[in-house]
Amino acid sequence: MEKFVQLVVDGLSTGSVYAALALAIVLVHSATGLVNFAQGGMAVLAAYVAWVLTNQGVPLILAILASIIFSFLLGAVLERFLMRRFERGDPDTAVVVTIGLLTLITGIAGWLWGYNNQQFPSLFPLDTVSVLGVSVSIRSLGTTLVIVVAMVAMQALFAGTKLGLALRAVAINPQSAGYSGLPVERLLMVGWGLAAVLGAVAGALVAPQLTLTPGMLDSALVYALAAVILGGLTSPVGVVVAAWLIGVLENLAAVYVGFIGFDLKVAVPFILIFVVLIVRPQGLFGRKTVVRV
Amino acid sequence: MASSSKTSAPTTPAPASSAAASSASSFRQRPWVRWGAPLLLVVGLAVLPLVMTESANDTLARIGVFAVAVLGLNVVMGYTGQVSLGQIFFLGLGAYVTAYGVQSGWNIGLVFVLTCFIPAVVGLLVALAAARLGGLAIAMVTIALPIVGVPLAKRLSEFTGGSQGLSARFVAAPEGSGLYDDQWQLYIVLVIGGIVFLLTYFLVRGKYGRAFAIVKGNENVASSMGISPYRYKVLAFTIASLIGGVSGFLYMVVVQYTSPETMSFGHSIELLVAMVIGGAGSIVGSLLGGVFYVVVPDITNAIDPSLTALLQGALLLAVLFVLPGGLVSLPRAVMRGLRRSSTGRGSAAPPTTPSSTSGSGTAAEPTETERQGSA
Amino acid sequence: MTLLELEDVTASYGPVQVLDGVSLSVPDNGAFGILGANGAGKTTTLRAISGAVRTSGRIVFDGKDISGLRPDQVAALGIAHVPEGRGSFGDLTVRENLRVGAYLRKDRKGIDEDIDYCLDLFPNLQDRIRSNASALSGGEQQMLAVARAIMSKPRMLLLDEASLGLAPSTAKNVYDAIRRLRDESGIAMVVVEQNANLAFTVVDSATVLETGRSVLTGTSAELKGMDEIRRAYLGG
Amino acid sequence: MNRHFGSRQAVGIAAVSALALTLTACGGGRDSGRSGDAAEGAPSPGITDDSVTLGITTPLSGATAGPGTCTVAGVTAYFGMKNAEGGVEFGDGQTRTVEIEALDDTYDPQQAAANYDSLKDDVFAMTAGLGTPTNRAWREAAIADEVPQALIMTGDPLFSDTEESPWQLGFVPIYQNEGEAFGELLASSSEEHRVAILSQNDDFGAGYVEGFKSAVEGADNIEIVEELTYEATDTSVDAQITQLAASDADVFFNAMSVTPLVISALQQAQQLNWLPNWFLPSNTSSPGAILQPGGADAFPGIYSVSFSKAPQSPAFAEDEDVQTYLSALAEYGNYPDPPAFPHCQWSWMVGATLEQAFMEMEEPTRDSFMEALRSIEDFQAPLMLEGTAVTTSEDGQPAVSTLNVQKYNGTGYDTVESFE
Repeated sequence: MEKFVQLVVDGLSTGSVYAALALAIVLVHSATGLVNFAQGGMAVLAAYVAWVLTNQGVPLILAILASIIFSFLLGAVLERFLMRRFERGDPDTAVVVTIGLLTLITGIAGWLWGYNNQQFPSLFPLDTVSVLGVSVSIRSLGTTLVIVVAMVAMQALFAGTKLGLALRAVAINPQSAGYSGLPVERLLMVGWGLAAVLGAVAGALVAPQLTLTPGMLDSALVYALAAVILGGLTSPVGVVVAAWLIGVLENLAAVYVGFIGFDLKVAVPFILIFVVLIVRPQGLFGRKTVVRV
Repeated sequence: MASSSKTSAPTTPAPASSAAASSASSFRQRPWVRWGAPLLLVVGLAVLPLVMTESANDTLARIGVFAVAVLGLNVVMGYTGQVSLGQIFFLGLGAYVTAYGVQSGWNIGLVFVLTCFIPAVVGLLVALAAARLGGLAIAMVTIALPIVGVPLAKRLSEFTGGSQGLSARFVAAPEGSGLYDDQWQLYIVLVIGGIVFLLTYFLVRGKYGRAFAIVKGNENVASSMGISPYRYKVLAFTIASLIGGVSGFLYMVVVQYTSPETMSFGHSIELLVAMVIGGAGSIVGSLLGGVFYVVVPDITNAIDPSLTALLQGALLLAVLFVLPGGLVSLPRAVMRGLRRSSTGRGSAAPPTTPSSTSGSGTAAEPTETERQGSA
Repeated sequence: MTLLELEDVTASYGPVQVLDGVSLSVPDNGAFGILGANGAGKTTTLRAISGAVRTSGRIVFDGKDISGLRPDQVAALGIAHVPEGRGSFGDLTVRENLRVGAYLRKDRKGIDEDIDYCLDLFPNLQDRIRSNASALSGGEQQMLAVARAIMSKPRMLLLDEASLGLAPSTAKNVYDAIRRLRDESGIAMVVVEQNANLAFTVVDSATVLETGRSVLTGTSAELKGMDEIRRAYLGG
Repeated sequence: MNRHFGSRQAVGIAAVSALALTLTACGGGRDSGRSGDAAEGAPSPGITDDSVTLGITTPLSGATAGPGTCTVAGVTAYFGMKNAEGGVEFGDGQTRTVEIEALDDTYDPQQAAANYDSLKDDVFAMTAGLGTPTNRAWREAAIADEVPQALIMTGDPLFSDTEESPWQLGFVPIYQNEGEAFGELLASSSEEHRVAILSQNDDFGAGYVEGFKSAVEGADNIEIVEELTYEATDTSVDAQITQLAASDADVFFNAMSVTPLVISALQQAQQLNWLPNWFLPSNTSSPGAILQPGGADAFPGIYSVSFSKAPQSPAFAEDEDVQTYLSALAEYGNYPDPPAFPHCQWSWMVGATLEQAFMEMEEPTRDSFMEALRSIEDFQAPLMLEGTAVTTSEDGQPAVSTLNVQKYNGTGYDTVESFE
């Protein structure tokens, strides 16, 4: 029983890593209608910026803030000078462009900082609290807390604010949004910028655990995408819940379902996606939607 | 299209270029050109392996392998519009079937039939389930194939050799043929790959191809025309899997070794990239995609092996930035550029295809010039 | 008083010339019609006014040359465009669609009042206020599109093929509401409509486009009286 | 449509012909392409009177770029330093500089084979590349072409089998040896031990476990209580650690090759208050890059096997070998900071071992090189720990087969003889 609960807690902690990246992907999808494969790469770049600054003696929190500002600008610039050309075209092409961007950014990080593993300082202490025989690290708790805050903020942005509404409107129908007086181009840049900001936060949260390398988030990307689809593309709450669900079920299936084991547990999120989407095509929390890849 | 009836532009194109264009098109329509050009191609390909260097033959053979894989992906994605991120799995499966069959000493003809059949059946089973989903969901279910396939291959080490993989050198040039091995391998790739390309060409140009196109365009329309989107999606996916299996056979002919790494998920993404770069929904585009897949890593290695990722990313973005329709759209883009400069009118419409998904509108006119006012 | 004036406006999509010197002037009250066959350039004329296509020639709104502005800049000057195909934000609810329409406004109270006005003008929308726009019928979406345009408190409304794809009775309902709007609001209108019979229920004057040129301009009464107009556009 | 296709077809034909022309033009002579018919004693490709070129195919981008970059950096730095000193004196009396041509294979076997194809006519020998599948992909081709595949970075025993692999030789100890060394130490312990095993799900992990098990087989004091695997692509092994902790084993045999996962495994075990003795493989036991961030002090003992000095370890901070190595790595290897991967050190030793073979080879031929390479006895390469040496004459064993079992002392490692 104790093991069971511990496995659930471990799963939530792993799931939070996926959730961090997944939230950024949902944000950019809600704001531009695109799935951005480069989101993880941009987050890694932000983490390197913060890392470089801390090496120069800048306090960690300031370094992260600086990387957040850097990320907003990076996101906006990428939208304006790269993605804009493809936003009106074939969605498959746009997705491939983000894949190319991921390759490019990873290559740039490798070129500037090498492929050596770098230690990234943690925002939270490496202590453990023990509740009823189950140990939880402060770092996992802190990560989870930040993610919940980000999730709530994002939900509020899209559901309650004029900016959020405008971002969504632009993603759905940019032409019509322009006729209603929305500054379409600026909003698209803001959408990419905000997603990059979220990515920077995600990067700073998970870098201490994964250690900083150019490909740090590559294997998390697939899980994050799975969480995005499972949660329903439009719902921040949905993807976070989905990411946790994936983390937990993966662990439980590996330990308690004999033929899956630790080698095939990677199949769990996909089985989950398949079963859920057959029943609810819009995902766990998603609203029925016109999907643009 | 609101204005197709009136094409009389105020300034007529420069006579020279228009004359050249029309003579070029009539040149292409002459019967001896229409038959002669493909014939020339066949003869050229038959002679090529004999005159080229070993490394050139190797490169060309590898291009053939991945061009076939990209072609399969094009059937399901480019022509039928279903995002598949699992194509490399079928290449890997085909390679394993070939390697296992050869190591077990089976007849090579039987091995080839099995490398078509087994991936097709697996593809069919996957498609029966996956084709019930649409859009991104189908992408996620297909992405699972390589991701689960790698640990599965390791687990089935009895058949796959585990993570150490399987070698099979079975395509030595026959005694007395006077050919080197690389020439013989290239011939096998050219013949099998050529047949696959030809069959696919007829497939997508025929009845099934039209049905695929309708399913891609609008599933509701397809249903209303009595075309079952589900059935055609399953069909397209199965054919793509079969072609993937064939590319796996060719992979073993050329590389002669396979391991779980062969089907790692990153390569599936690279195949998708190659398809889009070559030109989605195009036979020639598949070939160009194969060229891109094989030649670009070699080129970036030649420039600076420590910067391959950076260079590949930059190259990919550069190509798509100039040619969003892929390499296959190059002649069209060049023609357009010529026409524009000859007419001197500067409407710089980006050569994007009008989006099929922009909101709920049934826009009667192209939307591509939408944001030009400020561009 | 002329509110909007087009002088020798041309536009093209790639190599295809769509507007070949359109000139017209729209008064600052009432409704002005643009008639013409499919492909005559009616929709493009509206898109030219909104800045959605690149043009040459002069487009003057309220004494200011607006050619070359972006759609959102044109909208900010008080021109609301109801695009062909309705341009709904499918994943947003009806209320959210209306709030998007009011994006340029800051007066919260006024916005709420205008939402009420829209719901009064189009009672069908009242029941669907929480539904996603994509769940609405064609007629309801058309009403929503008009309502969204009103929400920006425009000085001029561009209405593109409001009857397209609607059952005749629904189309009539829509035009009834448009007529009421014209009479109550004082918003100037440019109405593009293939169904000239419907158009003449709201417009005071109109121009006829043929292959990208305005060939004829007159009051509704004058135009309705002409044989060729009757034959070509009024089915008799 | 028809016309459209016509034009596309034309493009295709044009593209193929253009490609063909380029390939034909840049290929060079036919004969050089087909190998195996060189005259006796004539120089092999890639070697002249004043220089020799070595080829490497290894991952320089992608998930294994970290260790992959190191495999190039070390040997490049070594010969960079030697070239700056004037070059290496070969057994035939010539002094040659040594050039390295490295290509990126992204850990893709197909690309590795292609890289080999493009290098084989220009290089004298292939060396130092990382990876089992990527080296296996062209092993048979190298045999057929009689191109040396020397001192490569894989513990796959196949490459050390002279019968099967006449033109090959692995450098690092086969995985089985490492597992076995620790197993023997444990079996000789005077106490009873319960062992939990976690291994990477591939030949790396399996080899360690196999070696370990064979050493403890028949030892009454050892019981293996739980055995799990993980995938190299996993982002977390917390669940495995949780399950292994539940077994309450007092020894944890952790055959793991992924740096961040080892760190988080150390942390997770502490969080669960599971504090066994650990065993870690040679490639993931760096004191500076793994044990300190992982908080390894908490455990009663961290054991590893090694044959190379750890540059981050304070014990070797003043070591002359280490200082020469680190400065050459920065100057010639394009590797400014101390590496987190031991592959950089190993690659450096590969350079030194190659130099030994070069000094002994009497003719500038690949045959002569292989002969010289296979007759190195007890060579103490720079950075090697006392008690270990390069010996290439033993069939079935790679160049390095002697290992020290070491125990972490809070800053570096001490060699141990028994399990305490």
